[in-house]
Amino acid sequence: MVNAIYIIVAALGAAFLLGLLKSEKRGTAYVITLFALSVMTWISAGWVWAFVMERAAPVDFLTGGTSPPFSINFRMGLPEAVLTLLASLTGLLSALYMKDVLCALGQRAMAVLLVAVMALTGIILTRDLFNLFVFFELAIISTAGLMLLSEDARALAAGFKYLIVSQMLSVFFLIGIIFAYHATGTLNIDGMATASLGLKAGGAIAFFFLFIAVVAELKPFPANGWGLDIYESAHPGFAAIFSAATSSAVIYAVDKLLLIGGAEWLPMATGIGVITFLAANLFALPQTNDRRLLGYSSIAQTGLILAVLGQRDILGDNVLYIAGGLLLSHAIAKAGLNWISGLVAGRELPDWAALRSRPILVFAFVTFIAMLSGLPPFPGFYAKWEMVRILAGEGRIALIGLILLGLLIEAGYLFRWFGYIIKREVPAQSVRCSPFQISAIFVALASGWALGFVWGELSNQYFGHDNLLLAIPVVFALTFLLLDWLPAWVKNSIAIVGLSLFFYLTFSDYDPLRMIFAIIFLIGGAVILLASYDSKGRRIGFYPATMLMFAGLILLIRATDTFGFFAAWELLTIGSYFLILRGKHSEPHALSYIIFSLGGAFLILAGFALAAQGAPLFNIDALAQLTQPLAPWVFLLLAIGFMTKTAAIGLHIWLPGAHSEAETDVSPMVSGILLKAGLFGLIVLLMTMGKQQLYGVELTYVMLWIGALSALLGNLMAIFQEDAKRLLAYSSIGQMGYALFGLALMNHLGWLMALMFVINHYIYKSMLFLSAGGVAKRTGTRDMYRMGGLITLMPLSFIATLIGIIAVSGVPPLSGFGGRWIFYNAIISSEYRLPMVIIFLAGPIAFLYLFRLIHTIFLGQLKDEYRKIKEAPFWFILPQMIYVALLLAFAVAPGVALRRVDTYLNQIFPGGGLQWTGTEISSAYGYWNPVAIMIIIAVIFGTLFAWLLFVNRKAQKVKQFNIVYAAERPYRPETTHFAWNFFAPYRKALGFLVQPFATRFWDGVTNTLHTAADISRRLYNGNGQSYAFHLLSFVVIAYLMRMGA
Amino acid sequence: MPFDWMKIPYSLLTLFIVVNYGFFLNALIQKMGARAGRRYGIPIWQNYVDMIKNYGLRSSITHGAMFYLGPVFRLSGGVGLLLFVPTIYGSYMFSNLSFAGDLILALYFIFFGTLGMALGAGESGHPHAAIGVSRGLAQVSTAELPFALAVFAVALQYQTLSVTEIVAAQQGGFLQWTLFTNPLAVAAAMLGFLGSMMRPPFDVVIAPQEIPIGPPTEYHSAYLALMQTNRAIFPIAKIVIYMNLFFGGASDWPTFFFKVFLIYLWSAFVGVVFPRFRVEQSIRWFLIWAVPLGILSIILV
Amino acid sequence: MKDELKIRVVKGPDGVEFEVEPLKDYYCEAAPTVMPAAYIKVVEDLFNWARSESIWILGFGTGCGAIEMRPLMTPRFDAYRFGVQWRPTPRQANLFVISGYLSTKTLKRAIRSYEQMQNPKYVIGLGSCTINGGMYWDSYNTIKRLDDYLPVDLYIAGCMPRPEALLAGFQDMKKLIRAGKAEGANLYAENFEWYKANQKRVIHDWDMPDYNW
Amino acid sequence: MTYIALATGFLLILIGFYGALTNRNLLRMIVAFTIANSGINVVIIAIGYMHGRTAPILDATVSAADALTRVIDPVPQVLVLTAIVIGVGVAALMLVFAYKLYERKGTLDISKFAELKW
Amino acid sequence: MRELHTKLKSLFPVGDLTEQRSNLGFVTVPQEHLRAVLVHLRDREGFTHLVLLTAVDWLEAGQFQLTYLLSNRTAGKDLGVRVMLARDGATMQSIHDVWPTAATYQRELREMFGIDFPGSPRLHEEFILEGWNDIPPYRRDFDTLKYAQENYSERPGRVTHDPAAHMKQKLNSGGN
Repeated sequence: MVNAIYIIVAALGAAFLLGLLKSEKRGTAYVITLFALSVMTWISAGWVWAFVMERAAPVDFLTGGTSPPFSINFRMGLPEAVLTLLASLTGLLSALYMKDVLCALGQRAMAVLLVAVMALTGIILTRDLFNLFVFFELAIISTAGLMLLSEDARALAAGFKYLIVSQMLSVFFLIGIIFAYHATGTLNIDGMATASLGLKAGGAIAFFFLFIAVVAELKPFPANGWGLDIYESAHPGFAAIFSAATSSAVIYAVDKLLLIGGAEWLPMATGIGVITFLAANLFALPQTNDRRLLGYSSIAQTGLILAVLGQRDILGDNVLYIAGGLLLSHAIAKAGLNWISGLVAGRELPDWAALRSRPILVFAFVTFIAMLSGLPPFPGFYAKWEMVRILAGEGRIALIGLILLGLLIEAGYLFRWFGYIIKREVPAQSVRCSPFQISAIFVALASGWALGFVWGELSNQYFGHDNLLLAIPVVFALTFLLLDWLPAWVKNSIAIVGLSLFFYLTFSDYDPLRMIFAIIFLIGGAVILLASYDSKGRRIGFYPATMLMFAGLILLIRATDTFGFFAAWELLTIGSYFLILRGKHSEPHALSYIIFSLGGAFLILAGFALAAQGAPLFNIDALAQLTQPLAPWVFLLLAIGFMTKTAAIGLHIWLPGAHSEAETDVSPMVSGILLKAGLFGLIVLLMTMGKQQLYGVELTYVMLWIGALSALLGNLMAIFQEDAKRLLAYSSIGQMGYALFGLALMNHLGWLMALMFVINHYIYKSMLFLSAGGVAKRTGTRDMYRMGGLITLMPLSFIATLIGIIAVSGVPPLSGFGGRWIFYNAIISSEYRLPMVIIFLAGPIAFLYLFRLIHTIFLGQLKDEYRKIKEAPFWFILPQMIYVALLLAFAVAPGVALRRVDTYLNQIFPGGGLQWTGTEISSAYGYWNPVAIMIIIAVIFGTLFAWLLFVNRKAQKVKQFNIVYAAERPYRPETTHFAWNFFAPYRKALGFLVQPFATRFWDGVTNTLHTAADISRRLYNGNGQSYAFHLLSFVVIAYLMRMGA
Repeated sequence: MPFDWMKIPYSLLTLFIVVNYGFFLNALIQKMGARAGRRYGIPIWQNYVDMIKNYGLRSSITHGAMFYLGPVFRLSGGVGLLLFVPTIYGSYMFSNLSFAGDLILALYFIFFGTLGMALGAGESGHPHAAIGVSRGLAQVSTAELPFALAVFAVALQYQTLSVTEIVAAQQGGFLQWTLFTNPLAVAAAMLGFLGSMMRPPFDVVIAPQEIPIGPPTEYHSAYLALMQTNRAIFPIAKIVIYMNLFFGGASDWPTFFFKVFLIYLWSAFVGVVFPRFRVEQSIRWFLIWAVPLGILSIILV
Repeated sequence: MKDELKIRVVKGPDGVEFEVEPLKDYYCEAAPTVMPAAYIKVVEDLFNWARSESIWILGFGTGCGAIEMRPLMTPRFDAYRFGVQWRPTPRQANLFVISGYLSTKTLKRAIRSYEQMQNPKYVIGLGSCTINGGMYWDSYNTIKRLDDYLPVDLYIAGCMPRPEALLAGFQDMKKLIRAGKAEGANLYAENFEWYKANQKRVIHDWDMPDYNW
Repeated sequence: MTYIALATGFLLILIGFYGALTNRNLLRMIVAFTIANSGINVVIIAIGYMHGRTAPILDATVSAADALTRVIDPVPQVLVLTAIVIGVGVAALMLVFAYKLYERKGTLDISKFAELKW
Repeated sequence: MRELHTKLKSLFPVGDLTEQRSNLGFVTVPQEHLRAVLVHLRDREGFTHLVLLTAVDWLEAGQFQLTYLLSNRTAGKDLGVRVMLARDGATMQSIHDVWPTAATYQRELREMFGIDFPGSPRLHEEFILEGWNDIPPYRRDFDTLKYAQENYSERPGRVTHDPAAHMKQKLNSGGN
């Protein structure tokens, strides 16, 4: 291997060489710079290769021919190798990226850049304290120098502020060094560590100064105003270095210092880190400037990593895996985002909509924010999982809470930003970029995915988890990224075949319970995808997102351990988020969806981590073995997490918008299929953990209430909607309430009913959404009162809706009735009475909105402008007709699906099941015979119909205004169609129940956060002196807290 | 279980008896209402005549398929409801088609006709029809609640959903009736009953002068005749459920006639005395007076 | 003609413009046909008996005579006992009592309501105004002979006739129906052209289809 | 003696910080930092000084053999040298900034350079 | 009433007061002052209610007389304000903004007398006469009998008696 010193030598040598060149020879200078950086990269890459592939041992490189403490030594180990690679590669790519700027500025700029990169590698490599200081100062000077060269006039001030702060820091640093030296007699870091600096006289204070000086370089809250200014005003290429490489190097320096300080300094690191993480994320919320936002995010991420370093006492060796994962994710993502920011002309966040003209950039962006938010399959996700798992195992719950809260806020503003990109108007100035710039971003993108793979492998190796990027469904989903150039119908066929094939290959794996979900997820998904044939063109981005969601879903039911389950959960969440975001006006709704979902996911994560008690691999079935006092808390966390997905009341506000604003074929997917994921989670939870008590409160009883209230309020809100898809969305809340109620009953029939609801709700809600979507497509509106009388023009859609509403309402002979019948039988055997009152009230209310749905769309008066519309497209109708057939079949023979489940449920709830004799189904209380019901009703209906046909054979068909109208006649269909505010009296009587309490509550939460952030970020008033003061107070406070503790 | 074909003629016999009794009872109740208003009232056969006349009308119009199907739904709902519940306790002949399902089937089948009718009325395109349906649905959503609670209380009390078994449990003297064993449930149910009979004070749905008879505004001729037939069957079918659940059922036809008459009389009695509620008033009324009774009944049972 | 009834150009959701002609598109244009009686005489007799015993009157008061109909529902006269009752919608009514003078404006509504009733349907002209104009014989705005415009089965003279007279009129109407002589609806269909010509002569702004189904 | 030097050093640092925090003029701030830098140099020297020993220069008077007992620790001296160099560099850079900032806005008041905030 | 008249007279060029009863009087005002008078009466004198607005056709004088009958509820007084209009091309300013109800009266007057009220809402919509094709029927030069005979078919056999002669004959013969 090449001596690591050559990394520094290469940079220094090249920098000197540049100084010798004439100023005209900029091209040559640029080539030299690139060459030097490439050499550095190559050397570090070689070392990484050596450590990873050949398992080489760390090597010390001595200078001056003697060993420390008499000389400075550099150490090259795996972390150093990776970090130097990171620093030099970032430098190289940024140099490529800044080609035009560098060539315009000349050799001086290139030399400074080289020095900067060299200084950073120096910080990483050196094991000598004073040398560290020197490299620090070099880094500072070169950073300031680069700021001097920035195009942005404001960068000057930023650079000066930086210098002020660094002057103060260097004072602290030097004081620390000299006292530490005085105490230990060595400047070598390892030497100091072995000499246990802290135990020496004045050692603690010396280390405090050292520590604080280095930590302050990480821009801890509140002493970080200067850092933000640099992020905001520096050239993005340089900001990438500053964010990715400098932070990483300094973090590593902190890590080295902590070696000296020992375990007693860890809490301080954690404290500073967490506070910084939270504060920076919070302050980022009201940010509108993209680069400043990136700055806040960078500060937050380094804070998080610092906090993780502070946990090394319990993380042990895993700290490399976790902090490394976070650090690399952060570095790559931030470098990439900063590079992208250079391509965008406007500095407001919505200006980034310009990226839409280049899908690859959008993909890069989303990759980067997924890395930052710790979403699978990126290293951050694995790191997050392991970190929370270990922290929970050690009982550091508060820390988990704070970290997850910060992550949620961060995901909030990042995804809001992504929403702007996808949804806002594309600004006039488009993206301008050179191939160099694109390639820099592309390298970041590729390394992001590669790292995802590496971390997956590591996770597999050390913790026994599966590598997500090797899971077949995920691979299948990602394949669509490569196939995105194909026309939509080809991709659609591939997707349908893929889903069906996967089911065919795996259907023997599932127990009857999972089988139901597998069929709904895979076959059901394939059926809904039939509707997607209607889309023309290429539909960029649709199929990767869809298939990612399906991958998540299928992995969810196949998961055996909590990690797999959680990973699947996050995958389906992101997939569905992208899907929902595709809707025309879905930006705010998709955002609230992802925030609620991630919030729920974090609760699940915390729950799983708490349950695992530190065990790296925790089987889901092992949840059953949990005992007091842990079990109810785990139950609570998981239940709330899952109920977020089923949109239980209070957590429901994301659903109506998300489901109704989604595209026509997406709505049935997210409603008919995705909601079932939450139910599946609950089923798994209840199956393993059963009833739990917390402070004497039966938690399933609470769920019963939540279910009942969801059913009631969901239905009640549905009847007041004017928007057809919104109505259906609220109805989903109600239906999920029923299912939740059934599960919470915790008896055999309750579960059977819930599963029946799962099947039924999939069929009829998908059908109704497709039908409503088809109508909306033809009429160009979703407002029901603007439609009317479409029955003659869209008879098939009408039939689908008719069958759908009969099924939803539970009227015999369709399958909804079976659900109601089991429901009644289930509640009789349960001892809970009061919640039933609520759910009884919910039942008839369903009729109200269902009638409104069919009446105001298909019946009543046809409007002028819709006189010529056609039936919904064939591809919308086809799945609807399949559903009609399914509903009828399921109505006649529910046993096909339920019988096996019924038997299976005996394992969980022995007894209390149904008797299946012939076509009759009976319970301990009652009986019904679906076939007989169907036949009887058909015969009665047919007879009467024939009779009426006979009597009325000469009926004159009349038109829509041939109605009695008190001897007058209608003039306009609009004023004759009674549709708007259909249930006005109901609003008068019970409208108080549908006050948007939940919406107000959550609005209040977000507004409070925003306002608090907006007020407190005024701390950063832009005055360099204030920043100096912040720094000083930070030091004083840190000192007081440290010494006080 | 092989199907017993004799069930069909037996059921038709039940249907025949009930239709006629329904026509008779409707007229009788109307007459009693007239007498309360010091009028002589209609001839007792008037409803037959009206029905024949409506079948005898020569012309008719149709607004479309659903308009056509509305009355069919309606009458199927009535007939089905009747046939899904055993009429005479202990009689094989008049157990009708109750083998197909239990109480829950009957309860949910009530909505079959209502829904179909509402759809048919909807297709007529008449705003009054829609207004009537809107009112009807709004009112029924709370009127059904006390009844559902009472039914549930009864089911809990007897631990069964089979109508026959519930009746069986009430045999052995009238003190065994649910009326006396669970008076709260019966009180709640009977208040709910008022709401489902389309009589004052809960007849704002068809408010004849305001929204000319609401949903059936456009119906006439044979459509109307079908609906009239249903008006003979449906109340009886409903009352049969009440009778079976709360009043010990009937083990022979005279008892049946008598009990049905008395239960029907209850709604007529209230109907001739009270003026009409607006929808929100009746919703509040049910929630304030009837629902608490129902809640009490299921808690105390 | 009202603006709402004129032909208008409408833009569909797909952006294509097309014409809507309200009178054509929103109203059925078919002419009424003669509806034959039941093929079997006994059946027709039964129906006629039923029709006579179940007279449903359209609750539409066209003139001052409407006041005279209300007492019929009261205990004093109680027309219900004769099978007579009022229906609020023409679809379900069989008998149209033109209760007094008809201004041309009301005539239009009366025609519309009459045409919305189902065959067989009957018309009774109540009071002298319907017979020959009565005290409005020289009015610029009321018609003077109802049977020019609608097929009247029976006139009840008087100004105004008392409710008793109306009851008597109903009894006569019953006889007519039972005898199969009340075929006004078919008469109207047969002489449709003539009736329409008469109607259009006095209704100057004829802005509805010829037959209001 | 050492303590006097130490105290002087710290006093200089504090004076420097005080000056930097209270003066809005860029040049005064730079001067203040230079004072603080001098202070830190004094501190380093003071700490590194060993009473009664001589400078770590190996020549005729001090041979390599008895250097260990006669000279003071050379490392702090080296540190100070380096620190001075770096300090000069930074001060020069700050002056460049001050110059450029003045060029841009015609003022040296640091509170006027607050476009970047929040 | 007289006080009111005196007061009005001091403010507007109103004509003499015709006192029907102690609490009902009529004054005539020039057309151009009507609005001011009405507003004054409404806002200052408490005549808040427009009871009716009607017209009389003085064919011989070639004038229409409009009567705005106002009522002071609290004082129990009614005051009719009369305006004389030229019959040819009769036009009057609308007061629908003073009393919204006036719009309906004006619509009726337009239809029955042919008096125009520019600016009055829905003025030209048909009110009672649908499809009217003759001169407005309340004008005295409109011959209603002739119109009826021309337009509405008559049942033969109708006899018309002069009421006075007929009743005399009837009474005499009855008296015998």
